[in-house]
Amino acid sequence: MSISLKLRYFAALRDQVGREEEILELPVNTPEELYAALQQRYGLTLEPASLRVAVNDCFVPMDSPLAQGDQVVFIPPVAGG
Amino acid sequence: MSISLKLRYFAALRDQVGREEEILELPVNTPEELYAALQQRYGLTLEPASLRVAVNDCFVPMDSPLAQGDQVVFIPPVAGG
Amino acid sequence: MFQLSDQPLDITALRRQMQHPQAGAFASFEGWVRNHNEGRAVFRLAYEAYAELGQKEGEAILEEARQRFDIIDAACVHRVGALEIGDSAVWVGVAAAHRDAAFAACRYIIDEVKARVPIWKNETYPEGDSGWINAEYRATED
Amino acid sequence: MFQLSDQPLDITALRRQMQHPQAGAFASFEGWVRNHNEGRAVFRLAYEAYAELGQKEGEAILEEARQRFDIIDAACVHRVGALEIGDSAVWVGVAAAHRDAAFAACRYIIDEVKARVPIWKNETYPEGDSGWINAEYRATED
Repeated sequence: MSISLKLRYFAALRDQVGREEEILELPVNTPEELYAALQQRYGLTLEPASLRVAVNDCFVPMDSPLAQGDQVVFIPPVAGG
Repeated sequence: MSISLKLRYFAALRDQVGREEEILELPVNTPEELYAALQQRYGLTLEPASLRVAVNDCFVPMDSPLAQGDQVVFIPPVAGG
Repeated sequence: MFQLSDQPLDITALRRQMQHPQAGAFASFEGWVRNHNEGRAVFRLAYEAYAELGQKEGEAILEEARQRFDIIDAACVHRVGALEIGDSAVWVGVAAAHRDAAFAACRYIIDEVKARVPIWKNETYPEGDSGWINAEYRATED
Repeated sequence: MFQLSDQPLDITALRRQMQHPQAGAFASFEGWVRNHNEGRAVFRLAYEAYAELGQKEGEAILEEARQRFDIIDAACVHRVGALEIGDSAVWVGVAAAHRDAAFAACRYIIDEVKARVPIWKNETYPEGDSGWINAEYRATED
Protein backbone atom coordinates (compact mmCIF):
# COMPACT_ATOMS: atom_id res chain seq x y z
CA MET A 1 0.00 0.00 0.00
CA SER A 2 1.36 3.39 -0.93
CA ILE A 3 1.60 6.26 1.55
CA SER A 4 2.10 9.95 0.90
CA LEU A 5 5.37 11.32 2.28
CA LYS A 6 6.90 14.79 2.32
CA LEU A 7 10.58 14.61 1.42
CA ARG A 8 13.09 17.40 2.09
CA TYR A 9 16.59 17.25 0.67
CA PHE A 10 19.80 18.88 1.89
CA ALA A 11 23.36 19.27 0.65
CA ALA A 12 24.59 16.49 -1.67
CA LEU A 13 21.16 14.84 -1.69
CA ARG A 14 19.48 18.04 -2.82
CA ASP A 15 22.03 18.43 -5.60
CA GLN A 16 21.43 14.87 -6.80
CA VAL A 17 17.64 15.01 -6.59
CA GLY A 18 17.56 18.50 -8.07
CA ARG A 19 14.95 19.91 -5.71
CA GLU A 20 14.54 20.96 -2.08
CA GLU A 21 11.36 19.08 -1.34
CA GLU A 22 8.59 17.05 -2.88
CA ILE A 23 5.61 14.91 -1.98
CA LEU A 24 5.74 11.30 -3.16
CA GLU A 25 3.33 8.40 -2.97
CA LEU A 26 5.36 5.26 -2.45
CA PRO A 27 4.70 1.68 -1.27
CA VAL A 28 7.29 1.80 1.56
CA ASN A 29 7.12 0.92 5.25
CA THR A 30 10.42 2.29 6.61
CA PRO A 31 13.03 4.96 5.82
CA GLU A 32 15.32 2.12 4.72
CA GLU A 33 12.84 1.06 2.05
CA LEU A 34 12.17 4.67 1.16
CA TYR A 35 15.85 5.43 0.59
CA ALA A 36 16.22 2.34 -1.60
CA ALA A 37 13.31 3.60 -3.71
CA LEU A 38 14.87 7.08 -3.93
CA GLN A 39 18.26 5.64 -4.86
CA GLN A 40 16.65 3.83 -7.77
CA ARG A 41 14.58 6.81 -8.81
CA TYR A 42 17.38 9.43 -8.69
CA GLY A 43 20.60 7.40 -8.86
CA LEU A 44 21.68 8.62 -5.42
CA THR A 45 25.30 7.74 -4.69
CA LEU A 46 25.41 8.08 -0.89
CA GLU A 47 25.44 4.69 0.81
CA PRO A 48 22.51 4.17 3.20
CA ALA A 49 25.02 3.27 5.95
CA SER A 50 26.42 6.82 5.79
CA LEU A 51 23.01 8.42 6.39
CA ARG A 52 20.84 9.17 9.36
CA VAL A 53 17.16 9.91 9.02
CA ALA A 54 14.75 12.32 10.67
CA VAL A 55 11.00 11.84 10.62
CA ASN A 56 8.94 14.90 11.55
CA ASP A 57 12.14 16.65 12.72
CA CYS A 58 13.26 13.84 15.07
CA PHE A 59 16.08 11.38 14.52
CA VAL A 60 14.68 7.85 14.20
CA PRO A 61 16.14 4.42 13.32
CA MET A 62 16.25 3.53 9.63
CA ASP A 63 13.82 0.67 10.24
CA SER A 64 11.17 2.58 12.17
CA PRO A 65 7.65 2.57 10.68
CA LEU A 66 6.52 5.37 8.37
CA ALA A 67 2.98 6.72 8.45
CA GLN A 68 0.81 8.59 5.97
CA GLY A 69 1.87 12.27 5.82
CA ASP A 70 5.24 11.92 7.55
CA GLN A 71 7.98 14.38 6.69
CA VAL A 72 11.19 12.48 6.02
CA VAL A 73 14.72 13.93 5.79
CA PHE A 74 17.79 11.85 5.05
CA ILE A 75 20.86 13.38 6.69
CA PRO A 76 24.13 13.13 4.74
CA PRO A 77 27.33 13.10 6.84
CA VAL A 78 27.40 16.48 8.61
CA ALA A 79 30.30 18.94 8.53
CA GLY A 80 29.63 21.90 10.77
CA GLY A 81 32.13 23.94 12.73
CA MET B 1 82.94 36.95 54.73
CA SER B 2 79.97 39.25 54.23
CA ILE B 3 78.64 40.21 50.82
CA SER B 4 76.32 43.01 49.86
CA LEU B 5 73.00 41.84 48.45
CA LYS B 6 69.98 43.68 47.10
CA LEU B 7 66.77 42.14 48.45
CA ARG B 8 63.32 42.71 46.94
CA TYR B 9 60.17 41.51 48.71
CA PHE B 10 56.76 40.65 47.33
CA ALA B 11 53.36 39.73 48.70
CA ALA B 12 53.40 38.05 52.14
CA LEU B 13 57.16 38.52 52.46
CA ARG B 14 56.90 42.25 51.84
CA ASP B 15 54.18 42.50 54.47
CA GLN B 16 56.30 40.64 57.03
CA VAL B 17 59.53 42.51 56.29
CA GLY B 18 57.72 45.83 56.07
CA ARG B 19 59.53 47.13 53.00
CA GLU B 20 59.80 46.52 49.28
CA GLU B 21 63.57 46.36 49.05
CA GLU B 22 66.77 46.84 50.95
CA ILE B 23 70.51 46.29 50.70
CA LEU B 24 72.02 44.03 53.34
CA GLU B 25 75.58 42.95 54.14
CA LEU B 26 75.43 39.36 55.30
CA PRO B 27 77.89 36.46 55.70
CA VAL B 28 75.94 34.03 53.48
CA ASN B 29 76.96 31.84 50.56
CA THR B 30 73.59 30.65 49.16
CA PRO B 31 69.93 31.73 49.01
CA GLU B 32 69.23 28.95 51.53
CA GLU B 33 71.57 30.55 54.07
CA LEU B 34 70.25 33.99 53.20
CA TYR B 35 66.65 33.01 53.87
CA ALA B 36 67.60 31.45 57.20
CA ALA B 37 69.22 34.76 58.16
CA LEU B 38 66.13 36.71 57.04
CA GLN B 39 63.82 34.37 58.92
CA GLN B 40 65.74 35.08 62.11
CA ARG B 41 65.94 38.80 61.47
CA TYR B 42 62.26 39.36 60.57
CA GLY B 43 60.47 36.33 62.02
CA LEU B 44 59.33 35.21 58.55
CA THR B 45 56.72 32.45 58.74
CA LEU B 46 56.91 30.97 55.22
CA GLU B 47 58.75 27.65 55.18
CA PRO B 48 61.81 27.64 52.92
CA ALA B 49 60.42 24.54 51.18
CA SER B 50 57.45 26.60 49.96
CA LEU B 51 59.69 29.21 48.31
CA ARG B 52 61.54 29.53 45.05
CA VAL B 53 64.32 32.04 44.58
CA ALA B 54 65.41 34.30 41.73
CA VAL B 55 68.88 35.83 41.51
CA ASN B 56 69.27 38.71 39.07
CA ASP B 57 65.78 37.95 37.68
CA CYS B 58 66.45 34.26 36.97
CA PHE B 59 65.17 31.27 38.90
CA VAL B 60 68.09 29.43 40.53
CA PRO B 61 68.40 26.52 42.98
CA MET B 62 68.31 27.42 46.67
CA ASP B 63 71.89 26.18 47.07
CA SER B 64 73.46 28.07 44.17
CA PRO B 65 76.34 30.45 45.04
CA LEU B 66 75.65 34.12 45.74
CA ALA B 67 78.06 36.84 44.64
CA GLN B 68 78.69 40.39 45.75
CA GLY B 69 75.98 42.71 44.41
CA ASP B 70 73.44 40.02 43.47
CA GLN B 71 69.75 40.93 43.53
CA VAL B 72 67.84 38.22 45.37
CA VAL B 73 64.05 37.69 45.39
CA PHE B 74 62.33 34.94 47.35
CA ILE B 75 59.12 33.86 45.61
CA PRO B 76 56.21 32.94 47.87
CA PRO B 77 53.71 30.44 46.41
CA VAL B 78 52.21 32.16 43.38
CA ALA B 79 48.51 32.65 42.74
CA GLY B 80 47.90 34.22 39.36
CA GLY B 81 44.98 33.67 37.03
CA MET C 1 21.35 29.26 24.12
CA PHE C 2 21.89 27.60 20.74
CA GLN C 3 21.40 29.61 17.60
CA LEU C 4 21.80 29.31 13.86
CA SER C 5 22.65 32.73 12.46
CA ASP C 6 22.86 34.05 8.92
CA GLN C 7 24.63 37.19 10.18
CA PRO C 8 28.31 37.62 11.19
CA LEU C 9 28.78 36.61 14.82
CA ASP C 10 29.16 39.46 17.31
CA ILE C 11 31.75 37.78 19.52
CA THR C 12 31.96 40.72 21.91
CA ALA C 13 28.21 40.64 22.58
CA LEU C 14 28.14 36.84 22.85
CA ARG C 15 30.95 36.89 25.41
CA ARG C 16 29.24 39.59 27.44
CA GLN C 17 26.13 37.45 27.80
CA MET C 18 28.21 34.80 29.57
CA GLN C 19 29.35 37.05 32.40
CA HIS C 20 27.98 36.04 35.78
CA PRO C 21 29.39 37.28 39.08
CA GLN C 22 29.95 33.75 40.38
CA ALA C 23 31.86 32.69 37.23
CA GLY C 24 35.63 32.50 37.67
CA ALA C 25 36.51 30.74 34.43
CA PHE C 26 35.44 31.32 30.86
CA ALA C 27 36.50 29.06 28.00
CA SER C 28 35.55 29.74 24.43
CA PHE C 29 36.16 28.23 21.03
CA GLU C 30 35.72 29.57 17.53
CA GLY C 31 35.95 27.84 14.19
CA TRP C 32 37.33 30.29 11.64
CA VAL C 33 37.00 30.03 7.89
CA ARG C 34 40.46 29.26 6.56
CA ASN C 35 41.90 30.14 3.18
CA HIS C 36 42.63 26.46 2.54
CA ASN C 37 41.27 23.00 3.36
CA GLU C 38 42.67 19.57 2.60
CA GLY C 39 45.49 21.19 0.68
CA ARG C 40 43.26 23.23 -1.64
CA ALA C 41 42.82 26.97 -1.60
CA VAL C 42 39.25 27.88 -0.63
CA PHE C 43 37.62 30.74 -2.45
CA ARG C 44 34.18 30.73 -0.90
CA LEU C 45 32.33 28.77 1.72
CA ALA C 46 28.69 28.34 2.62
CA TYR C 47 26.93 26.40 5.35
CA GLU C 48 23.51 24.89 4.89
CA ALA C 49 21.48 23.69 7.86
CA TYR C 50 18.39 21.61 8.45
CA ALA C 51 17.26 24.34 10.79
CA GLU C 52 14.38 22.69 12.68
CA LEU C 53 16.39 19.61 13.65
CA GLY C 54 19.64 21.55 14.04
CA GLN C 55 18.05 23.83 16.61
CA LYS C 56 16.72 20.89 18.62
CA GLU C 57 19.98 18.97 18.43
CA GLY C 58 22.05 22.05 19.40
CA GLU C 59 19.85 22.72 22.42
CA ALA C 60 20.10 19.05 23.42
CA ILE C 61 23.92 19.23 23.31
CA LEU C 62 23.99 22.32 25.55
CA GLU C 63 21.65 20.62 28.00
CA GLU C 64 23.89 17.54 28.03
CA ALA C 65 26.89 19.79 28.80
CA ARG C 66 25.03 21.37 31.73
CA GLN C 67 24.22 17.90 33.06
CA ARG C 68 27.71 16.45 32.66
CA PHE C 69 29.86 19.37 33.80
CA ASP C 70 29.71 21.78 36.71
CA ILE C 71 29.16 24.91 34.66
CA ILE C 72 27.19 28.13 35.07
CA ASP C 73 26.30 28.92 31.47
CA ALA C 74 26.96 27.61 27.98
CA ALA C 75 26.06 28.87 24.55
CA CYS C 76 26.78 28.10 20.92
CA VAL C 77 26.05 29.96 17.69
CA HIS C 78 26.66 28.51 14.24
CA ARG C 79 26.62 30.47 11.01
CA VAL C 80 24.59 29.46 8.00
CA GLY C 81 24.79 30.91 4.50
CA ALA C 82 27.82 32.40 2.75
CA LEU C 83 30.92 33.16 4.81
CA GLU C 84 34.12 35.05 4.11
CA ILE C 85 37.69 33.95 4.89
CA GLY C 86 38.34 34.77 8.54
CA ASP C 87 34.68 34.75 9.56
CA SER C 88 33.69 32.79 12.65
CA ALA C 89 31.71 29.78 11.48
CA VAL C 90 30.93 28.69 15.03
CA TRP C 91 31.36 30.10 18.53
CA VAL C 92 31.12 28.19 21.79
CA GLY C 93 31.33 29.87 25.19
CA VAL C 94 31.24 28.29 28.65
CA ALA C 95 31.30 30.05 32.03
CA ALA C 96 32.04 28.03 35.16
CA ALA C 97 33.38 28.46 38.66
CA HIS C 98 36.54 26.53 37.77
CA ARG C 99 38.54 26.02 34.63
CA ASP C 100 38.44 22.22 34.46
CA ALA C 101 34.70 22.23 33.86
CA ALA C 102 34.86 25.23 31.52
CA PHE C 103 37.43 23.58 29.23
CA ALA C 104 35.78 20.15 29.31
CA ALA C 105 32.31 21.47 28.53
CA CYS C 106 33.59 23.74 25.76
CA ARG C 107 35.36 20.82 24.14
CA TYR C 108 32.33 18.57 24.55
CA ILE C 109 30.02 21.08 22.90
CA ILE C 110 32.15 21.75 19.83
CA ASP C 111 32.84 18.03 19.33
CA GLU C 112 29.16 17.13 19.56
CA VAL C 113 28.01 20.04 17.40
CA LYS C 114 30.42 19.01 14.65
CA ALA C 115 29.36 15.37 14.88
CA ARG C 116 25.62 15.68 15.31
CA VAL C 117 24.08 18.98 14.24
CA PRO C 118 22.76 18.73 10.66
CA ILE C 119 24.90 21.39 9.02
CA TRP C 120 26.79 20.95 5.77
CA LYS C 121 29.74 22.85 4.41
CA ASN C 122 30.08 23.68 0.73
CA GLU C 123 33.42 24.95 -0.52
CA THR C 124 34.11 26.72 -3.78
CA TYR C 125 37.66 26.63 -5.09
CA PRO C 126 39.49 29.20 -7.22
CA GLU C 127 39.36 26.70 -10.11
CA GLY C 128 35.57 27.16 -10.10
CA ASP C 129 34.49 23.74 -8.86
CA SER C 130 32.75 23.24 -5.55
CA GLY C 131 31.84 20.40 -3.27
CA TRP C 132 30.11 19.31 -0.12
CA ILE C 133 32.72 18.60 2.49
CA ASN C 134 32.34 15.04 3.57
CA ALA C 135 32.43 14.10 7.21
CA GLU C 136 34.88 11.34 6.31
CA TYR C 137 37.48 14.08 6.01
CA ARG C 138 36.71 15.44 9.43
CA ALA C 139 39.36 13.47 11.32
CA THR C 140 41.99 15.90 10.01
CA GLU C 141 39.92 19.03 10.17
CA ASP C 142 39.85 21.76 12.75
CA MET D 1 53.05 37.92 23.25
CA PHE D 2 52.99 37.91 27.03
CA GLN D 3 52.05 41.04 28.88
CA LEU D 4 51.38 42.27 32.39
CA SER D 5 48.80 45.03 32.24
CA ASP D 6 47.54 47.49 34.83
CA GLN D 7 44.61 48.41 32.56
CA PRO D 8 41.36 46.50 31.93
CA LEU D 9 41.90 43.90 29.21
CA ASP D 10 40.48 44.77 25.79
CA ILE D 11 39.34 41.25 24.88
CA THR D 12 38.01 42.32 21.49
CA ALA D 13 41.37 43.79 20.47
CA LEU D 14 43.31 40.85 21.89
CA ARG D 15 41.20 38.39 19.95
CA ARG D 16 41.59 40.37 16.74
CA GLN D 17 45.37 40.12 16.98
CA MET D 18 45.10 36.33 16.82
CA GLN D 19 43.35 36.23 13.46
CA HIS D 20 45.45 34.65 10.72
CA PRO D 21 44.03 33.44 7.41
CA GLN D 22 45.44 29.93 7.88
CA ALA D 23 43.93 29.59 11.38
CA GLY D 24 40.82 27.41 11.53
CA ALA D 25 40.53 27.07 15.29
CA PHE D 26 40.72 29.60 18.10
CA ALA D 27 40.57 28.64 21.76
CA SER D 28 40.62 31.19 24.54
CA PHE D 29 40.41 31.24 28.29
CA GLU D 30 39.70 34.01 30.76
CA GLY D 31 39.96 34.06 34.51
CA TRP D 32 37.24 36.33 35.86
CA VAL D 33 37.19 37.96 39.29
CA ARG D 34 34.43 36.27 41.23
CA ASN D 35 32.34 37.70 44.02
CA HIS D 36 33.43 34.87 46.31
CA ASN D 37 36.39 32.57 46.90
CA GLU D 38 36.77 29.61 49.24
CA GLY D 39 33.31 30.33 50.59
CA ARG D 40 33.96 33.97 51.51
CA ALA D 41 32.51 36.98 49.77
CA VAL D 42 35.27 38.99 48.08
CA PHE D 43 35.05 42.75 48.24
CA ARG D 44 38.20 43.75 46.43
CA LEU D 45 41.08 42.02 44.74
CA ALA D 46 44.55 43.09 43.68
CA TYR D 47 47.34 41.30 41.87
CA GLU D 48 50.97 42.03 42.52
CA ALA D 49 53.69 40.82 40.15
CA TYR D 50 57.44 40.52 40.15
CA ALA D 51 57.37 42.08 36.72
CA GLU D 52 60.89 41.43 35.41
CA LEU D 53 60.79 37.72 36.14
CA GLY D 54 57.08 37.41 35.36
CA GLN D 55 57.63 38.76 31.87
CA LYS D 56 60.46 36.33 31.20
CA GLU D 57 58.57 33.37 32.62
CA GLY D 58 55.42 34.25 30.68
CA GLU D 59 57.34 34.49 27.43
CA ALA D 60 59.04 31.17 28.18
CA ILE D 61 55.66 29.48 28.67
CA LEU D 62 54.36 30.78 25.34
CA GLU D 63 57.51 29.57 23.61
CA GLU D 64 57.09 26.15 25.22
CA ALA D 65 53.50 26.03 23.92
CA ARG D 66 54.69 26.84 20.41
CA GLN D 67 57.26 24.03 20.63
CA ARG D 68 54.89 21.44 22.06
CA PHE D 69 51.75 22.05 20.03
CA ASP D 70 51.06 22.65 16.36
CA ILE D 71 49.76 26.19 16.74
CA ILE D 72 49.94 29.39 14.72
CA ASP D 73 49.86 32.01 17.46
CA ALA D 74 49.49 32.24 21.23
CA ALA D 75 49.23 35.14 23.61
CA CYS D 76 48.54 35.81 27.27
CA VAL D 77 47.87 38.98 29.23
CA HIS D 78 47.63 39.10 33.02
CA ARG D 79 46.31 42.03 35.01
CA VAL D 80 48.19 43.59 37.89
CA GLY D 81 46.89 46.12 40.39
CA ALA D 82 43.33 46.52 41.66
CA LEU D 83 40.52 44.66 39.88
CA GLU D 84 36.75 44.82 40.07
CA ILE D 85 34.31 41.90 40.30
CA GLY D 86 33.79 40.58 36.78
CA ASP D 87 37.10 41.90 35.42
CA SER D 88 39.27 39.56 33.43
CA ALA D 89 42.33 38.79 35.53
CA VAL D 90 43.96 36.80 32.77
CA TRP D 91 43.33 36.12 29.10
CA VAL D 92 44.87 33.34 27.00
CA GLY D 93 44.29 33.01 23.26
CA VAL D 94 45.56 30.34 20.88
CA ALA D 95 45.06 30.16 17.11
CA ALA D 96 45.79 26.91 15.29
CA ALA D 97 44.87 25.02 12.14
CA HIS D 98 42.99 22.41 14.19
CA ARG D 99 41.11 22.43 17.44
CA ASP D 100 43.04 19.69 19.26
CA ALA D 101 46.19 21.80 19.32
CA ALA D 102 44.29 25.00 20.11
CA PHE D 103 42.60 23.51 23.18
CA ALA D 104 45.72 21.70 24.40
CA ALA D 105 47.97 24.74 24.10
CA CYS D 106 45.40 27.05 25.73
CA ARG D 107 45.11 24.70 28.69
CA TYR D 108 48.89 24.30 28.92
CA ILE D 109 49.45 28.05 28.99
CA ILE D 110 46.90 28.87 31.70
CA ASP D 111 48.07 25.96 33.87
CA GLU D 112 51.71 26.97 33.60
CA VAL D 113 51.01 30.67 34.10
CA LYS D 114 49.11 29.93 37.28
CA ALA D 115 51.84 27.61 38.55
CA ARG D 116 54.97 29.49 37.57
CA VAL D 117 54.53 33.20 36.88
CA PRO D 118 55.37 35.24 40.00
CA ILE D 119 52.01 36.90 40.55
CA TRP D 120 50.21 37.09 43.86
CA LYS D 121 46.56 37.66 44.61
CA ASN D 122 45.40 39.72 47.56
CA GLU D 123 41.75 39.59 48.54
CA THR D 124 39.89 42.02 50.74
CA TYR D 125 36.72 40.79 52.41
CA PRO D 126 33.61 42.76 53.41
CA GLU D 127 34.61 42.22 57.06
CA GLY D 128 37.67 44.42 56.36
CA ASP D 129 40.41 41.82 56.61
CA SER D 130 42.55 40.85 53.69
CA GLY D 131 45.02 38.15 52.78
CA TRP D 132 47.42 36.79 50.23
CA ILE D 133 45.83 33.83 48.55
CA ASN D 134 48.03 30.85 49.09
CA ALA D 135 48.85 28.50 46.26
CA GLU D 136 47.97 25.62 48.58
CA TYR D 137 44.35 26.54 47.93
CA ARG D 138 44.78 26.38 44.21
CA ALA D 139 43.72 22.77 43.75
CA THR D 140 40.11 23.87 44.16
CA GLU D 141 40.37 27.16 42.38
CA ASP D 142 39.44 28.09 38.84
